[in-house]
Amino acid sequence: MLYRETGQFKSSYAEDIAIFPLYQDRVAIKLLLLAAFLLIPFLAKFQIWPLSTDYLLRAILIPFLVLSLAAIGVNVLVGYCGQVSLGSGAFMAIGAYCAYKFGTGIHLPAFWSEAGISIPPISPLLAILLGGAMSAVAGILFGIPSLRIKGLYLAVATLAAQFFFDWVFLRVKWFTNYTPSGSVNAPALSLFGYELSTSVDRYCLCLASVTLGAFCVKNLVRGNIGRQWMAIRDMDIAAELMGIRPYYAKLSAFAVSSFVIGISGALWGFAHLGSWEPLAFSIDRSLQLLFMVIIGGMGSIAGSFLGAGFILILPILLETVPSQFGLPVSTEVIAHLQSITFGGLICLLLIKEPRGFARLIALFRQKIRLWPFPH
Amino acid sequence: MRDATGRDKMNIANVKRPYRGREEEVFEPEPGDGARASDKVTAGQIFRLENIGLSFGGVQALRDVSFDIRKGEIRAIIGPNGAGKTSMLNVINGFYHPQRGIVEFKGKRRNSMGPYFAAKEGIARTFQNVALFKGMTTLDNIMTGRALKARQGLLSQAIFYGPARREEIMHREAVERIIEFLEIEHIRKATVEKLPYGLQKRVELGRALAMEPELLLLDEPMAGMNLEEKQDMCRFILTINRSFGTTIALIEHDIGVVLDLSDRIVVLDHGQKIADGSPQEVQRDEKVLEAYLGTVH
Amino acid sequence: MKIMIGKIATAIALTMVATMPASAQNGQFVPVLSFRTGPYGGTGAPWANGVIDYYNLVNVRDGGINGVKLLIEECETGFATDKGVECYERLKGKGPTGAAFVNPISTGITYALTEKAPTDKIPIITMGYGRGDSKNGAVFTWNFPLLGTYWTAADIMIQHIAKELGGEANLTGKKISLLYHDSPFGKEPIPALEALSQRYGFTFTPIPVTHPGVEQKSQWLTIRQTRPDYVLLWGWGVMTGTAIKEAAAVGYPRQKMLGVWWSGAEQDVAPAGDDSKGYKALALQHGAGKAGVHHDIEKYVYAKDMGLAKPEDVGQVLYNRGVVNAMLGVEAIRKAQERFGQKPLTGEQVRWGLENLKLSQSRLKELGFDGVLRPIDVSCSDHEGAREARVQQWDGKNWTMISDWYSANQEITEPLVKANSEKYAADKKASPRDCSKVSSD
Amino acid sequence: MIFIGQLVEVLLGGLLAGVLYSLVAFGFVLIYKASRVFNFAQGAMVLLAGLALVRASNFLSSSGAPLWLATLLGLMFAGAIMVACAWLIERLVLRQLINQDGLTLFMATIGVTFIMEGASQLVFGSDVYPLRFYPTDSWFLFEGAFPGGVLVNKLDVWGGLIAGLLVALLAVFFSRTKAGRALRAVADDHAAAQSIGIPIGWIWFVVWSAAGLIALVAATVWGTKLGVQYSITFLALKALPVLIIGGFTSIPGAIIGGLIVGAGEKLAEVFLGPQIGGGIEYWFAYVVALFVLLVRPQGLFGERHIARI
Repeated sequence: MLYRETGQFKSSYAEDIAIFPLYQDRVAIKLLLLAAFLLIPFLAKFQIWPLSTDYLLRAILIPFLVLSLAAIGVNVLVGYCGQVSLGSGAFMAIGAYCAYKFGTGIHLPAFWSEAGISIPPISPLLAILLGGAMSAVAGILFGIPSLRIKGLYLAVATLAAQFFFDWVFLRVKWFTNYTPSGSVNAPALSLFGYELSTSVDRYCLCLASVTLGAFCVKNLVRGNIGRQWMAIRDMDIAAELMGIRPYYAKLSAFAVSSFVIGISGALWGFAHLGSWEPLAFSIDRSLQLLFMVIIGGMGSIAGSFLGAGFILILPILLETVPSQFGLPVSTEVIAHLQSITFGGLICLLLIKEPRGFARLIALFRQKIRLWPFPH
Repeated sequence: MRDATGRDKMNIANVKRPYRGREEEVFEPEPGDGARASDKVTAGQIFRLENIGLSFGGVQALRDVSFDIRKGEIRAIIGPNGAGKTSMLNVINGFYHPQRGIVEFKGKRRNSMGPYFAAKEGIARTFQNVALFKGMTTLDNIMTGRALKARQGLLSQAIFYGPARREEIMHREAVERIIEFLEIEHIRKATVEKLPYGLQKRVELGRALAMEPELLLLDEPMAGMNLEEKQDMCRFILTINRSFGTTIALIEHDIGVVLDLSDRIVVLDHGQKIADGSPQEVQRDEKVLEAYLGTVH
Repeated sequence: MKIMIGKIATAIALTMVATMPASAQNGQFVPVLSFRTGPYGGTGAPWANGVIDYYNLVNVRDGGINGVKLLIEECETGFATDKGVECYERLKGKGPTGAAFVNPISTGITYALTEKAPTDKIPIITMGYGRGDSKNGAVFTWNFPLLGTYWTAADIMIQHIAKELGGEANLTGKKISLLYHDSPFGKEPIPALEALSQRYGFTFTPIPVTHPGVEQKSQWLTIRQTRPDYVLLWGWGVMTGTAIKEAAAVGYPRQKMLGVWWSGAEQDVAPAGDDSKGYKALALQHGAGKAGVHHDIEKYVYAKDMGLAKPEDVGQVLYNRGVVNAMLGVEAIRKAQERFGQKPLTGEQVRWGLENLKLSQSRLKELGFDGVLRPIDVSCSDHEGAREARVQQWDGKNWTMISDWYSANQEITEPLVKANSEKYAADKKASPRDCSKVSSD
Repeated sequence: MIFIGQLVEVLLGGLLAGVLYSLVAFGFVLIYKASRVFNFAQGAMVLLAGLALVRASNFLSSSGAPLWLATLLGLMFAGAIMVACAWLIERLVLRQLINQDGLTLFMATIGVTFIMEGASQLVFGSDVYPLRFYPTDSWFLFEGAFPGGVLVNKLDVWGGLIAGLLVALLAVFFSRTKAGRALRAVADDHAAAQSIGIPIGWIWFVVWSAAGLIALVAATVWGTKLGVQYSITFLALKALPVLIIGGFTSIPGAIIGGLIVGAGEKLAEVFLGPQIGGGIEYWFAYVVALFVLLVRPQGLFGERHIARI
């Protein structure tokens, strides 16, 4: 009864192409944003349960937000443009390390002068953006093969990016400012003179970036370029005959996707880990992100969030729950059971709804639209 | 011709009140409308193929074929299965690159042109077995036809509010006129893969029209349709041609339809042209009769 | 969209489970970050068994530390940094006073937690690993690389090689290669070894092995061609065993291989079987074998069937390392109780205990670590507390000590420590403590 | 002279090492041929097979059975496990996902990977289990010609022989046996195959069982090389470049790909690595693969498909 379209007439195309054409949805999203931007920081500030400890912020919400952003990026490429990539982790790494370099100051030795090129450290926020930009450039480069290679071959080919950059950031000491261990510490996360030290601050930074990112990507995918991506995904030959240039569509998808992923990588390093080594962006990360997109729903922004939540939180639950009920199970057994359950759920979900959560939600909405009358 | 606002006197997408007449009325051209039956004959070539030879590996798809398409006419390409009709269309809009021969479009001669270039130059087409973007709605499918007319960059699209939104709405209006013309309002928001075949064909036609083409290629537009679907499709084709002056080249198996619709017919058999001329001439041609129509009787 | 709300809600609801205080019961909470699965599970499990068995021993035998029971919770990190951080965040707040300290048992996790420790006020014990420069307590207030860092290890290894060669002089012109796990763990010793090579004039070549180290053919073909006089092995998990096998395959003498103390356990030599005979590795003070404490563990823990390891595995190298690790933590808490009272203590208070941890030979004897450990003396300026090690050799059945005690030569490591820790302080814009003014009463 | 010796040695070693990757790659190819499923679980299957084998034979020999018998029974036991596994996968996963798109199936196999890794270690333990199946020492050839001779590891040679044998067997299987021919039909077109009465479920079961047995063979080799342990699953990643170079659908391609990858990465590591810091073989294999794809998007021996409209 509550969720009805009837009586909501769109008198202009502007209204019809809005992100949330439905009144109820608009209210819902407003409430959600309110809760995210005001309620959670409030609870955290005054240490009110469930945010009495900052576990929820630091270990769940911040990673959730950052990985959601990454998932959105992957979704642009895989979900909207249909170019399967297993190299997302690498682009997170590029974002993180380039942001680190910009944030700590760059010195390039140059052949024409002793001094070389030096760029002083710049504000972390700017550094993060530049990290994203660098990642976008790399994305375009490694996207070029996609003009020729398709499907699973491309998927495997993208692993070249993954392993290559893993190696680069392990081996090229310049990227890690020559630290003996090759592990880097993010510079203090301050913007406009204000130091983002507490987890609430960092949470807000991540939340803002994710909201902005989701908004922009949504705009892209509902507009002309988004339609070009989907056209390429659904039938590239026909798309070309419609006057869509494959290289423009694909490379723009790679650029946008890796930009977003790069930003999320920089946030992962700066706002979440604080100190990291390349292993933090390994092939496992790439697979994890692909999972989020497929479980959440290809070609759905909301799906990216759902997928991220599911993939991130499920394992944690699976291992905390038994210990909470004081079951005398060794962590080893738990870990194995966890991996079994996780795999099982993945398969189950794929069998029940190959199009992921987003699809389930669409069906659910259909239902409640008609509720209580089935027709 | 086609500026940022996509204004183009000769196209449905910009005619404010689209023509919605029944079949017999169609033959009376609207005032201020360029295309008349009389000046069609004298109208110059818009497209010309000269001694086209096309082969895949050893297989000769087209052997030394030449023919032209005149501005504003409906040109039919017929022939038995495997005669090379679709290959011909693929050559025309640059999907296949012939090994021999010359392609001339709007006076520009070249050995072949890329699909993107062809589309940019104003050639649109539909496909033998529907090639819609399955995952997208009718609306989005037709909107993709406007891709070439989009002017806004990535950044402005990402921000959306402002120019990008204005452009989006402008294209939407154009597309809505096409939707109205093709009478598919009711499936506007439906995902195309679930639509019945006849409707899919219509959506595909809409997608081609959205490109505001000068030359429209239709590959078996009525395949697998029932009678009234065919009648509708005929009506659309005639309106597009007569009222909006779009040149049309079509492949069709239903000889009746072809004879009624087309101004001139070219007949292919085994990759060779065996006849070319008005419906009457072609009908009388022995070669055609034995090779093709003969089978009909 | 409303589904999103629902999801957030469930997410919170579900993770409440994790945020709820571990239990109302009074006690000192000691988290155990461990990895029993994944590529390094084989070597991670015995360590964790040792730690937890010792905690249980303290609870069962003495009823806790001066009556304060230890509340134990284990969390599986899988040796992955992000997972380790999640574990840490989950466990750090538990118990009445929060975590007493944390053993990251991974150099990567150590680096990540080093950033968080000062704000969370929880000391990090990295016994025999961690940041080489964190020995300097003036800068790294919260890090305790007890019993020696990798820089210490590197120096002692070179000392041993010098001894085998018959004097430091003979090091000149020798070729020494380092086969290392390509990660912070493996890279840590490189600066120290470079310094040493300059000092003693041997040529030093680092050879990386990509994680996890299942593929080393090309590395060993290189070694076979360059024929170094010694190969230092910085391996962990599958890498060590594979290295020994490849060495056997290319016919490189195992006697000329010297592993770090993380490459010297039963699990490392088992896969290679007889091929590992003669392979040498450092011993982080303790070796394999049993001492008084083990008899107590068997008597109080395994007799009550509370033991985690297989009874026959009690006394293995990594098991013992776990036991020692746990003991040092416990003694730090005991020390802190002397000052702050016999009640559950905060991480900050335990940090004081760690910084003032002193264990004499006699005290070690009481604790049942006679012959396992040597005296340890931690201070503000020295968070290692001891810099001694021996070399052990695998005779095909057992690890046997083949050397006397070495103690690291400060001349080499100290400048490194100074330089790196000061750089760190500068980057963090933190001002080091003045250790002369730090009270230790 | 020494250099040439080293070159030959590295080349030989590389080629043989590559063949060991091919052992793992065969499983991928077989399954992809028959079901167009990109089976990420191949690595986990090797682990499962290895664990089952080593644990069973250890148990038997410890309970007094002679070594040969213990090994034999162990092999049979492991084989049975793999077949049962194939049956379960076909029943519970593939059959449910019939005519889903490739990506979904790929994801499903990753799910299966998690299950297998968890279950196998839960049941058989997650320690390191040494396995002695082949000699691991080496021959030193042409010691006259080159100082120190050219090293060839016996284990690698065994691996090569076994790989060759497998290729022969599979060739026979595909061309001679009924199942093999049916399998080719299925590969070409599922629906058509079903329509002419080929039981697709059965074929898939056969194929996955075969892949399982190949995994067992690979496990004997790699288990001897590394000891049976979790890390064996990382082999899947080493086998991928082999696959895309050879083409997903070609058994001989898997061998050729293996040879190219093995030789390429080892030569690069030994001769190029030291200049740029070493540890390059992982990505080098993939970059080689990438360039092969740029020239032939379907791999060297993969089936070409022409775009039509």
